[in-house]
Amino acid sequence: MFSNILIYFVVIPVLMLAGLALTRNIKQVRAVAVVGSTALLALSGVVLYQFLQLRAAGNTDPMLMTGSWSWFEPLNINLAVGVDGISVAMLILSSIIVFAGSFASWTIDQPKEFFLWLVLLSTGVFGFFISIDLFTMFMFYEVALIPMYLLIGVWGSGKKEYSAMKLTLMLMGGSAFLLLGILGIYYHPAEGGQYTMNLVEIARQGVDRGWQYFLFPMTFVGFGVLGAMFPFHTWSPDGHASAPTAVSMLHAGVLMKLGGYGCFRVAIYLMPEAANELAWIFLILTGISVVYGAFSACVQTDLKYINAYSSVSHCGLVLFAILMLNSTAMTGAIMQMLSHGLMTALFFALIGMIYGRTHTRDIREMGGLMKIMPFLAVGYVIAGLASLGLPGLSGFVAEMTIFVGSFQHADLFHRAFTIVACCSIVITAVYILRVVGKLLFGGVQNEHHRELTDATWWERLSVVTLIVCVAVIGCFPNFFNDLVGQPFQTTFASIIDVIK
Amino acid sequence: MDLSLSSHLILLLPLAMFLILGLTGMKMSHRLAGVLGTLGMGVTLLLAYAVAATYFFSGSSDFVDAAGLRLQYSVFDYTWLEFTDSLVIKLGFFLDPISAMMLVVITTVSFMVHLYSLGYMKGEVGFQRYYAFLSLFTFSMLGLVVATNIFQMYIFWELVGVSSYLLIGFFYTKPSAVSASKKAFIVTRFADLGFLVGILILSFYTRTFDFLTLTNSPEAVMASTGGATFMGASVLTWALVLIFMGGMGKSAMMPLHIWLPDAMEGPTPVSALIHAATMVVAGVFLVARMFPVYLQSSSALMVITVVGAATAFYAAVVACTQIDIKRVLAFSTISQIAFMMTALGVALPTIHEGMGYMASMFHLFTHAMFKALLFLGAGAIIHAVHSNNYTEMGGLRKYMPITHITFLIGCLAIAGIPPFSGFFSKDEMLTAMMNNHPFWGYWMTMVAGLTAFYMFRLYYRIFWWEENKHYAEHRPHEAPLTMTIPLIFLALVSVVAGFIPFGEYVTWNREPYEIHLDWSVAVTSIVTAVVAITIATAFYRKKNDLPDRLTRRFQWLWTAANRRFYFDELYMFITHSIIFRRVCQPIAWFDRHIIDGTMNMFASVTNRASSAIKGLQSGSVQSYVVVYLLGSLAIAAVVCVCLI
Amino acid sequence: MELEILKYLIPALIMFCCGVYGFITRKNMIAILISLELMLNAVDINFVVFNRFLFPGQLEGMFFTLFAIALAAAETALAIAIIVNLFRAVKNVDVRNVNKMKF
Amino acid sequence: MDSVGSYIIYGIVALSIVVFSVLTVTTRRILRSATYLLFTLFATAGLYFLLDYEFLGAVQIAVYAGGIVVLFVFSILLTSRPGDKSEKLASRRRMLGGVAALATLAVVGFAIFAHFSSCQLAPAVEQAASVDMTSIGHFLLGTEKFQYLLPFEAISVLLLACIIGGVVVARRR
Repeated sequence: MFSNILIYFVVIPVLMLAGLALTRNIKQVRAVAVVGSTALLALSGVVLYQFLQLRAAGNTDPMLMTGSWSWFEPLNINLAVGVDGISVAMLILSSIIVFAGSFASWTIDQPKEFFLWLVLLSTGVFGFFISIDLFTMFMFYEVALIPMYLLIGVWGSGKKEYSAMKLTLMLMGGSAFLLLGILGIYYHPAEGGQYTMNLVEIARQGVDRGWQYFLFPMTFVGFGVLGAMFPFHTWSPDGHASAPTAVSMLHAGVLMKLGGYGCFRVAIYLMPEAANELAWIFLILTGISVVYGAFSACVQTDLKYINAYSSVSHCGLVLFAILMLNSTAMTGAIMQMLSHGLMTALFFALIGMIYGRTHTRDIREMGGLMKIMPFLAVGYVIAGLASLGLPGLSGFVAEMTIFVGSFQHADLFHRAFTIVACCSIVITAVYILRVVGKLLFGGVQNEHHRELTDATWWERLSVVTLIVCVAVIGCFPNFFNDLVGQPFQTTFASIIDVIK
Repeated sequence: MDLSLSSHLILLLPLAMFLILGLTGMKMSHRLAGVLGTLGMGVTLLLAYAVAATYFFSGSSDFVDAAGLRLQYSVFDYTWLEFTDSLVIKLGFFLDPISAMMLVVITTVSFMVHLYSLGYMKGEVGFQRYYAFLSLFTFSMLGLVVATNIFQMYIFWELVGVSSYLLIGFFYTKPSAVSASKKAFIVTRFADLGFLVGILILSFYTRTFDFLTLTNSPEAVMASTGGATFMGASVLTWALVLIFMGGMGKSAMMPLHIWLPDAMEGPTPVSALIHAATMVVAGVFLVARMFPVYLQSSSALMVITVVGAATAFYAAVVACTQIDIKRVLAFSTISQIAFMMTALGVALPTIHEGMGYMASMFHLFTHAMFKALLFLGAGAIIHAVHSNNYTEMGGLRKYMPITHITFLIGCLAIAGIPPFSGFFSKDEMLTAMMNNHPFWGYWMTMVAGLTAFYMFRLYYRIFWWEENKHYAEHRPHEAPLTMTIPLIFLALVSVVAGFIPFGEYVTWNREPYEIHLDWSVAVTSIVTAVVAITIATAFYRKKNDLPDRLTRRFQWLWTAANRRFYFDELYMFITHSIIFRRVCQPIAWFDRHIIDGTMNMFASVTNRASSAIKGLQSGSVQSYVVVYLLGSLAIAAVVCVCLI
Repeated sequence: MELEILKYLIPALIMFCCGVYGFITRKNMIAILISLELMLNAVDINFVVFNRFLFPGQLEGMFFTLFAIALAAAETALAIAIIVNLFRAVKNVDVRNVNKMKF
Repeated sequence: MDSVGSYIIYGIVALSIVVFSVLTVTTRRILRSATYLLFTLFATAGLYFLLDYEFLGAVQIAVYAGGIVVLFVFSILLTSRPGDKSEKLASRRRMLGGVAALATLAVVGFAIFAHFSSCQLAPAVEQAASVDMTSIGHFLLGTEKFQYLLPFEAISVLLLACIIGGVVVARRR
């Protein structure tokens, strides 16, 4: 079992949990967090390298580095792991954000408990991305959700109890749909198929046509709630606003990606026929998300709310592109997941740092921070530019791939909706520049703010890590494009061709 | 030097400068940062000249064929992002007449501005940042003009937009600068939306982004659309008009011009570089680049002509009433760029072998020089009197002789007085318009006359009129050498540039074309210009009440023009009252109260229901027993009755 | 008519009904426990009786009763320990006064 | 069950079960209630003897009468103060209890009568020999079918746990 490298994505967090349980002071907690998250980062690098080696050697299996260990025989539940380009990209994203998040919560209260929950959350996240068994996927999904309740409820700010409750309940509601969908998929294979939980197997044998029309909406909505699909997005503004910095980062950066990833991996990958026919319903919903989130962000005054609505808009774009069912748009969706993950983590990190100094997140009460904390302000400007799609940063690449891909759709309805989605780039510019202008430029609003200090070294490390990643994706997109696009061009393309 | 190496360096040097100055600038002294930036730009300038010279004069078979046709040549073309097999974004270096010409224009003006800023920006906070941004801008602009495909152009298009945003907002503590930069970015972003959609439509049908493929076989582009139409116009027209919309935004065509006057909040050298000479002509360049495709759609060309002509006139009228000298120059820029646009719009191959295209590019070149000159001159004046308004000036010719002479040369050039460069280019454009339809010719001649009038109005108000009383306490002084050298250089170029045989180098089909003046047009325009200058002289040379009387006579017209015909108010109304109040706020309200309210309602219904029935769960085992017992007895009774 | 088996079942039934009545009506926790014992006993009798009359060759019923008696002893011991402990806390054995942990 | 003596004994046993059961739940003094319970339990043991389950009867007397009732008495003494003697029963509650009890009586009684009035039991009722101690020991400690080592051990663990639990719960802190 331990000869498979992927399993270490779960083993390392578990070891971290053990290590954290033994720590006695904040120094030890930090040491464990830093060592563990660095190890995860290194591990994802190694996995990437091995993955590329295998692909270069001509291995064209849909999933590489697979392994499967029986867990519960009667229901065919296995701990089955395996990765393709998309999962590798998601693993890298998660480890980067966990790394940056550890540094962003350097001075948190009750660090031991905080990191315990945070690491448990990341265990769920990593487990989800390496799983190719529906049941273990679902299980890790739940593992990732539950710690969120405590992390927000205990370490949050503002209406934290309300937000924590709302977030958990809504996501749990989503996972109820999901469980229904997963069981449905398990019990309704296509003619002559076997009962199995293994994704690849199910994709090969197919799901019963008639049931797909019921199960596809179930799973799509189930994951869509986590992907902040309109109208199931309202947990996101409150949740993000109340969550502590690292949790916002991890939540918006990685956990929301679980939604997009799941929508693709479970809903569309397993049930392409239903997806093809029902896509238009969800296309309308996600199209609304894109524009609606952007418009809502324009009038918010709380930094985190602005960013949360912006996340609604950007994540809407992810689901939107996935539903286009062509390889370019779907590649774009994954790129957008990467890009948005890094970018929004950067945003939340910076907002947390600014909030930690000014003790307010209301943009009306701040101004001229560029003079006071130039490092954080420049970081914020870069994050903003990435968000509004400046070439050379990741947002542009992702959005353009989505737009170009979506516009290749043969149907006029889809193209028209693509244009609607395109409008979001203007609205994004409006709200980003509004914040940047009010928050960073202009005169200093509050004289007390003049005494504030700029970023400390750990904050700088966290911010610089994320900025570098955003810039690397933005400057050398083709590498990532090939990495995440490959599954769409080979395994998935054949499925799409079949239904068309 | 090897062409490939130098063309790489042309792009990489400014980028490297940006990174170096941007990342380590905080630790550098002002002087070091400035000198480093200027040196880097100087090297780029030399390289660009070398590349342009190689392209135009080497006669290599790569660049010109036996018949004298200039070829399009891409020096390098790296794949950057592959969407599909055919839709690929490449980053390349494309050499053809217009890009080579633009290389020269951009590097020249940029170098002059770098040099000039050493003096102008001396001692400003954020001097290093300023140079970093200038390098970023130069990099993006160079990348834009050498783009091998429309998406590369879009990428750099966005980058110049951002560098423009950063530079306009350079004085970020000034609220007006912040809002101006925001406005500039958002307005151009809106236009870029059109550009993007245009690209999407075009690429949907043609399956390519590549300029070579698009422009070498425009008929194939037309054919690929399969005659598809949308709302009465062919999709190609739609695509081209939308792409032109991008150009309208960047080039400040009406009604997307409103950002440019406000952009004058940036430092003056920036206005000279970005908002006069280079970035704002990107729209013209875009149309020129896609010109063979535009020829496929006469409606799209018509749109360009009409927008251009309307903007030219509008901007010229507004320029006559502005008080801020940079605003006057800004509107003059809008008007001149509209001139170029119109010239492109009327340039049909059937008329003088598409002379309008050549003329437009020629004017782009000369205008870049003399408008940069005028802006830098204005900068020197503002530097001296610390005000933007000409009411604070007057009689400066004695105090600032070099500025005075060079500014005058600029004015003469833009007014179209021979033998200054503006005359030649403007004359070619007017000829082209006249030959397309006399209406355009006369209309634009009138605009040219207005141009001469407002430029000389400006000139006289600054340098003649009456000496300002403030001079006694604060005596204006001539600018330092770093600032006057660029002025002198640009003035020299403005004088001689007209004699460049431009038709040799830049034509729409890249075949050489012999320029010959059409004297009937030339005489008309010269006479118009001279008359306009005479009127301006009469009005403004000495202080008198003639202008005031005229103003009072046409008070409503003057006010309307002074307020720029209320475009800003209109936009404020649309954005603030309609989009913000009527769209954004209701949506936010809807989200908080309806969507979120629904979720909260679910929660509160659950809560109420549970508190309503929680009495049943009293915790008293005895009541449970009663209920349980009675329930099971009932079941037992039913069973008994049924079984027996 | 099987009078023989009814002879044993009727007293058990009455005992059970008394247990029910006591369980519902009493307030003293010990009294409730006593009623519980009554019910338990009634059930035990039933097991034994059915064993004797229906499956006389086997001993399941008897052993079930045997184990039930053991369980009853254990249960009573624990319950009384709890009650005594509770009495120390609230100085009362009235079941209605022990509602601190309600809801 | 032919002799008159056995009828008399049965009569006494059944009567005392009924009477003392009723008294157990109707008396207002808790200590008396415990005492009546004791008599009921004795009577039950008598019932077991009548049915020839001597061992069971012995266990009933030893564990119930000897152990549990003593526990009850001790706990009653521990938890009641001299002054408080009786509890007043709310009439509503009494009615409820009465209804529940009578309903039980009615339904179950009806079921029993209805059932046993129609069916005939196997004739071999009387032939069952009384169970001797050896076989009980074998049954309890054997591992074959119908032998109960596992429940026996489970009960012993349970009792152990119960002892520890009782000590822990009742311990004075």
